[in-house]
Amino acid sequence: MSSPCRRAVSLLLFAAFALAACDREDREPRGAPVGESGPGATVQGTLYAGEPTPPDPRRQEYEGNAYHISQGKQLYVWFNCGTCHANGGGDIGPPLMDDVWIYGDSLENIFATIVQGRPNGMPSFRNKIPETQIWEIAAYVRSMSGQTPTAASPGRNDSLNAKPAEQRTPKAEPKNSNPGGPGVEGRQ
Amino acid sequence: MRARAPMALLCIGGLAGCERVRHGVQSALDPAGHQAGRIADLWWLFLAVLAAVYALVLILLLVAAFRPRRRGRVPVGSAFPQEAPTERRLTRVLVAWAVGTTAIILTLTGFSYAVDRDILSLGHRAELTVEITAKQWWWQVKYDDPVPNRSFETANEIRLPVGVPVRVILKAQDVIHSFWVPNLHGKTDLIPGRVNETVIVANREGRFRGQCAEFCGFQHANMALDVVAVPRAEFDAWRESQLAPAVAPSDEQSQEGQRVFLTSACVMCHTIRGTTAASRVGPDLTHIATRPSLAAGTLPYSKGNLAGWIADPQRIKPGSQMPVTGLSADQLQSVLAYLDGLK
Amino acid sequence: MSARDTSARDSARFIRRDGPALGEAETHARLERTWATPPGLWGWLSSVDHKQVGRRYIVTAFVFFLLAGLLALAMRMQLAGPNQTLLTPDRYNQIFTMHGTTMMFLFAVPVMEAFAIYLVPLMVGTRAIAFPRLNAFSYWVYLAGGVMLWVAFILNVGPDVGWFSYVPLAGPQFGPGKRTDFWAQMVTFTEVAALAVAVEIIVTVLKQRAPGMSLNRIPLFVWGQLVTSSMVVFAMPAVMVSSSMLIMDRLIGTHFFNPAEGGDALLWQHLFWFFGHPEVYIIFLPATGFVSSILPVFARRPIFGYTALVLALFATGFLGFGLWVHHMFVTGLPHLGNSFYTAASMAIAIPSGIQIFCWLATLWDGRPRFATPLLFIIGFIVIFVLGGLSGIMLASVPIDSQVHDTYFVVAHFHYVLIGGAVFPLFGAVYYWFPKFTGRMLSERAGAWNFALFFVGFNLAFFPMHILGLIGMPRRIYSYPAGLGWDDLNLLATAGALILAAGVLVFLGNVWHSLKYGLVAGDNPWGAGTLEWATSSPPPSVNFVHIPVVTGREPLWEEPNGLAAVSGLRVDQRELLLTTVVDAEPDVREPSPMPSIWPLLSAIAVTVLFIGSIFTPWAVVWGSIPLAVGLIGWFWPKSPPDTPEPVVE
Amino acid sequence: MFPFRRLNREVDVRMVRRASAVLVSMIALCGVGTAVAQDPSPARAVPAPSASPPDDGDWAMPAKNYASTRYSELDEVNTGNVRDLQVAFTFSTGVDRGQEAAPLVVGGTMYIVTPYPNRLFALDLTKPGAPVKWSFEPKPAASAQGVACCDYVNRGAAFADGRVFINTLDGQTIAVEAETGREIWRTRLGDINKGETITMAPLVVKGKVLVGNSGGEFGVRGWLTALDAATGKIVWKAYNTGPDSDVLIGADYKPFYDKEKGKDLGVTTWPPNAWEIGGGTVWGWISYDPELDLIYHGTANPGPWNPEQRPGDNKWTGGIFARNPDTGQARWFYQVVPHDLYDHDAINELVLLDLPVKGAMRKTVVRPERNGYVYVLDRATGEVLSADPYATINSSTGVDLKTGVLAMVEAKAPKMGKVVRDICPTAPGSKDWNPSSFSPRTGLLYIPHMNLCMDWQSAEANYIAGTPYIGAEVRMFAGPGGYRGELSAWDPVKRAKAWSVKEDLPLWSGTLSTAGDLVFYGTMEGWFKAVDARTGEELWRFKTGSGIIGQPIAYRGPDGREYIAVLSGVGGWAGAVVVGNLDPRDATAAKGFVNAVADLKEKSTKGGTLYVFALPSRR
Repeated sequence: MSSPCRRAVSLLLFAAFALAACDREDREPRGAPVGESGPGATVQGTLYAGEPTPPDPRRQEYEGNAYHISQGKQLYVWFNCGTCHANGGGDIGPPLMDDVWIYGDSLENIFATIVQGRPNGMPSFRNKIPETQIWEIAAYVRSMSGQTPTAASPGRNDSLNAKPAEQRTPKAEPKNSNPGGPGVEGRQ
Repeated sequence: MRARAPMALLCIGGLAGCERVRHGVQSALDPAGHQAGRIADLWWLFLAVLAAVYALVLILLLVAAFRPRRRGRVPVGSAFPQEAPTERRLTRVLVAWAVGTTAIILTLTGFSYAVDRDILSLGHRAELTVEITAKQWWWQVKYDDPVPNRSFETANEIRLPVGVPVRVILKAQDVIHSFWVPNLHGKTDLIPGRVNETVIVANREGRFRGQCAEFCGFQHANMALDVVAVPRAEFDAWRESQLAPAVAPSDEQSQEGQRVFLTSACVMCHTIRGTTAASRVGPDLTHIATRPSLAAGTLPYSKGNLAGWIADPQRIKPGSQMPVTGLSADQLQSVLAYLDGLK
Repeated sequence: MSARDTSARDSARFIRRDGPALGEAETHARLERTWATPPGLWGWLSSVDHKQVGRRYIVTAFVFFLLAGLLALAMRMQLAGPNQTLLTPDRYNQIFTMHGTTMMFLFAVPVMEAFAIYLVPLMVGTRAIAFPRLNAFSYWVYLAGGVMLWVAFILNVGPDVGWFSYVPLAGPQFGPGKRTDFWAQMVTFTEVAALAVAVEIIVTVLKQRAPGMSLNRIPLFVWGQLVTSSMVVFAMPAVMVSSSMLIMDRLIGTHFFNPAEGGDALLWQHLFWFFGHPEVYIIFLPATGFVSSILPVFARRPIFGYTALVLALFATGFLGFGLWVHHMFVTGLPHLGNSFYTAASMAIAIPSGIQIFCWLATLWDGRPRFATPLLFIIGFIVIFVLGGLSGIMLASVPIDSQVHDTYFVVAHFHYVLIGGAVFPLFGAVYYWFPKFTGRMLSERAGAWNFALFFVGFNLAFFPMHILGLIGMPRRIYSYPAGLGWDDLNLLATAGALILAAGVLVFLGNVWHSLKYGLVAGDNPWGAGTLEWATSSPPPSVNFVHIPVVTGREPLWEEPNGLAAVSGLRVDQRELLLTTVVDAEPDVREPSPMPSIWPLLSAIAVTVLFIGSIFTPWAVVWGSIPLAVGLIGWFWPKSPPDTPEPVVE
Repeated sequence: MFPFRRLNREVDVRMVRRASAVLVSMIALCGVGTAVAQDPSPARAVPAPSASPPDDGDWAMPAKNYASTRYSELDEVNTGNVRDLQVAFTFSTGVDRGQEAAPLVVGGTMYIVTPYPNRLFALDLTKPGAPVKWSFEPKPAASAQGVACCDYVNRGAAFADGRVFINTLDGQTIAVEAETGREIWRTRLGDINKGETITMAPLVVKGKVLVGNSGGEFGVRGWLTALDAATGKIVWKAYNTGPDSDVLIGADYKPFYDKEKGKDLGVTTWPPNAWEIGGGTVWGWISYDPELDLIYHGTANPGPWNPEQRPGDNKWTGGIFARNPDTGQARWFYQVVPHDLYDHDAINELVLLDLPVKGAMRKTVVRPERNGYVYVLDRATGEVLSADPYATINSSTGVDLKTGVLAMVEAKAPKMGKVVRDICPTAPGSKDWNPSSFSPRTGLLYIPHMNLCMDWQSAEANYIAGTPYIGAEVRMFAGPGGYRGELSAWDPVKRAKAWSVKEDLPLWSGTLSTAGDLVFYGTMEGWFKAVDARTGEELWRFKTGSGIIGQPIAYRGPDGREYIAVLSGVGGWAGAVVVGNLDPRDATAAKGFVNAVADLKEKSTKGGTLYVFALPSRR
């Protein structure tokens, strides 16, 4: 590789790192614009007619953003997600740190599950949690099974040591979802 | 010790500082409590002594630099006459200087210890216990009582009867904060995993502002609280009113407001006793309309400020945990009507 | 005793007092050949010359000073009035953290060490610093740490939890992302660098002094650096341990600071301040060295109370370790303990008072020449004494409980640090600039510089005392109107701008004087210490002849030239080691040649440290290139021994 | 360091016990002398006679009788022949959640109720293979699964007057005609949107169906209600928090201890309004003494678990009520765990026994409590006659019988933001709901219990209606000795253990004792075991398809033979790791229970099968 080329590549690499860092560390407390409702892209199941719907543009701000994920973690506790799903191991609700996604593993699917509720006991939080915060919780839920970059995933909490922190949870490849796509059938 | 002279000195230095030093709702030098008074006295004492020392040093410096000297060619370096008597004289002064410094230091230390002991002794006379839990970025305030259902919670305000020492139990739930009401007393940290304690007493009626004094993140700047000192009878009446559950909404708009409150994001974080809202993420709103300020001392309480706060909290306190809830204008109005009725 | 030591001792017999064996010019040329840094980029990268490294250190530290100063201006603009929205709280938090961190870790300590690196070997009359490769390594590591922190800041990954990073705010739960990790790792970088320099200075001072420079003749600046370096050796490990614990808490989930699982948030404060308070003296003691160096020259008499000053240095260095709890008076520690720390904090005023007196006495008994360095020293006394007196207030538990963490404290430590360190530092720059560059700084601009700096400083920081007393906490990004803080803040901002103007004048002065300044001779100020015995700037070898010292101010004692020792080789880098107490010639010691390995090792360390922000495995894998670097560094490769050593 | 401490404690307890035993016997020897040492009929515990009528061979209520002895007088299967016991028939319930129910047998028909969706099956025992006679589907709301704290179990039905009464998870009580499976009435009692469910087995007393709610982990307000068995109309409803009028405390209320006296204690012992979401549910067992005409029921834990959020005694949670069955009016109350610190619901079985206490026969109620003590209370007055530890306890030091106060160990009290380590017993207690049985032949109470300890950190709980309201992070682990379950035979007269059997996994099944001097119980691996009632020696075991957490019963079949029946199907709080497929990497999963049974997934899988055993038929 010639020297200018190398320089260009290293510059590009640096820029990529830089941009990634900017995204990951951005702290925009207001979140994505409100007013629109729900992600349009969720599909229950693995089948869709024609081409799949593109992902929701708002995911950019939350997916892999350390601040939003950490906020999501706090909200996960505050809004009693943890009293049903424990620290990811599950309790009344299914575990969230494993590789099984009943209603889909994408950010949009998790968003939809929180908003709509699910028939076997997941309550609907529609109108109860502002959408920006639901995005944050959804982003955190993905980090629980290592779906987010470790540099953005949360470390341990200042509380009882329940499990290795999200950033140390090995990525559990979703077993029953389309890669990057919406989730599949329920377990029950 | 009501030292006017050092104050005047301070004013010369501080230009505009004088007036607000003597009258401030958040001034350590406008004491309204026993401890703050003793500390202010101590501070004026220190200031007087140390200002004198400083003046002495400055004078010495001026003299040393500009004192008249023999004219003539300046000898260079070691050729400079280092007369032994001068050296000896200077050494003697040095010894005197060291002794003097030590004496001053010892005196000041002694006064400091005395005031410290005096401040601590107040703890034995506390009649009332208030438990404060600091959270990012507000103060949860709990009035303890041996009878459990005579304890109650409020937020970002402490009312206390004039002249009654109040024991304040200090806890933190997330990060370190520091409880500081300068007019009443110095600060004490609230540290996760520890329980600290302080005592405050107000010697006169008034409203005093306190503020978090340990950096605690995004909204450290807007984490304040009001301490309101009132006569005993007024305090007792306030206490009784705080014990009551929230008043039921009477008019249609307020009723609608309550419905909106209980069915929207509000209910996820707040408590209004007497309703199903009992979450403890955010401040207890049971008697919000009686509080002097909103959003942890960020805004004075008024219906308009409340509207602004609910409509866009992230503009007023960026990064605060209160989200933009996206209520419609009608919903907002009815919630306002409801909350403003929570006296 | 090994054979080598014996032979070295034997060779010391070569040291002669009867002048060089070679001719003067020939000696000089040969020495220059031996000691010169190779030309070109390679030479620049592999240089181990303490003067080059010291210069780089100084320039780098000043760059960080300017950057941090810009951040300070940004903060002052934000706080100029109530409810300003120039900066978001997030940005503000990053900015004040970066300001404090940069000033403390990347400017104040390094710049003091930089002067030590440059000046100590010259002042003790030796040809190189001890462990020159370690010295080069320390610079690269320092540079990498600073650059890393600032790149992170520019990429929005700057730390935002204050320069002392209290947990739990800086811990894994409340400090999301990598911001604090960069801070913690920057601490590791700079502390590695600082420890390396401290070791070099200690060894240089104790073993490499010119013959005759017994302990009671060591210049006060060197004493200051010796005490400082010893403090570094004891204090820095505490912060390195704590920052490593923080990283581990954040990265691999240890529980050092998790109160729930048996850790303690206060443990951090204890460890940090056990470093943090001595840190203040690590910055301040070298500055007293500047004062004690400059003052006699411009008062034109030897310093008064040399012994007292040395004892004061030691007392300060010792007491400095017993004060850390006064940063924690309001954390609810036991009152009896607090009382002890009150006493200790008060007691440290005594050695400081003695120092002040000695300087005043020197000035009083001298015939002052008001050149710029002296102006800064006078400014130092005026400001530092005020800061010290407000420090006495802070030592009192009741008063501290009111003013702790307020702008009063901000005012106090700026009075102490800017007054106590930056004013002498500027004086030092004006004083030694001719030695560094061979040119004088403009005296006129210097006077302007001083005036703007002095006025701006007091205007900016004096009102903060009052602000603190009337309730303004530090580290707030905004404040409401109506608390009476508005105009004092505006005043402070105005002062900060004036201060900045002073710095601008300084920069202009440096810039201009580098090209057009008056050419300085060897000793433009008529000073008495050894660094002025060689040319300006000094040659690679520092001293063509190792001087022999007969007093505290050798150049004053012997205005007609110093005696010299000879007998060191000219074809190889060789130093003369002397005994610790009396500085009698002891051993001839080789000094290493330029090498690229320190740079490579520093790069390996950088990769390891930065990598370990992201994964603990970086410590494992990163140690391999580091091992390679160190092996290369220490690979035994003595230069071919000429059959007949050529000596001076 | 820890093992030593544990060892010491164990030694202490043992030594104290041994010493006291020696002391007691010495006193007996000295005081009574040799003259009465050979008393031919030593005073023994017997079940309350009026509450334990002679056995008819049926099993009409989960507790067998009003005295809750779970003792069958059938002795066909006995210590001599039990090794020949074999499967008579099995039946799959089609629901693979935790099977905690006791089958009922009345008049040749067996009734079993499944966990959610709470199907009720009637099996015709008169026909070979016991085919389904009818089945009833109550079709409860699916969302109820989301508000059931610890698996969506059901602890059994009740039979009375030709009707079967069941409770559904979503808060309904339904009366079904026993002969046809036709629904007679259904009454909705709970609101799942508040977190209210019903998992307990109803009890029919004097024509009233007694039902209590579950949901103490959801901030519900606990109650017990009586429904008219004929119509399903509510006759009375007694809340366990709030003003006296709601709690049905009136003129009849005469508690033994002063600490239970006062006006509106259900309000004043709580922070303002906290009693409205204060728990005190009734999801456990009810007993009835026809002679005194009192029902006895426990009240569950106060909510939230985090005790710092509810200063005060938190009346009337964590205690035992005696009430008039006709009016619901309280007669006495004893708060076992005032200001509960550890989720110690006081809902365990209440066995009505007549006991000699200090020489006099007393009418008592015996209760192996969650906090690790066997309580003996005078069932007429509520006086505590004794409280002795039957398991490892380090969180309390004992009960002061004068005041009835349980002395807690301050060092083990939960704290906000601080992990308090090594608390024994755990949140599910030394023993949870799974009931003991009492054999009058041996005079022993067979207590299935656990040997677990826990680390606990309180956290602030937020009440959001319909979501759990807990405020604690818990991780449990095996107690001293390393075993997790234990079957103890307890002598309520001697106040000591006669023998005990250690089990690796926690014991979450009930026990059954029979006149054949056998005690039956099941383990979570799926072993169904019979042990000698006098020695604890294991005589027989059978491996069922899934872990057993149900209540075994014995009945006389239409053919006159003795049958033993039990439901196999792991689950419940203890088995949540299997039924919920929880992730054991998280020590706090299932409120910390998963940490104690992380190996359960390898030892048992989900199931839901009835196993019925009998001796080989005599040919």
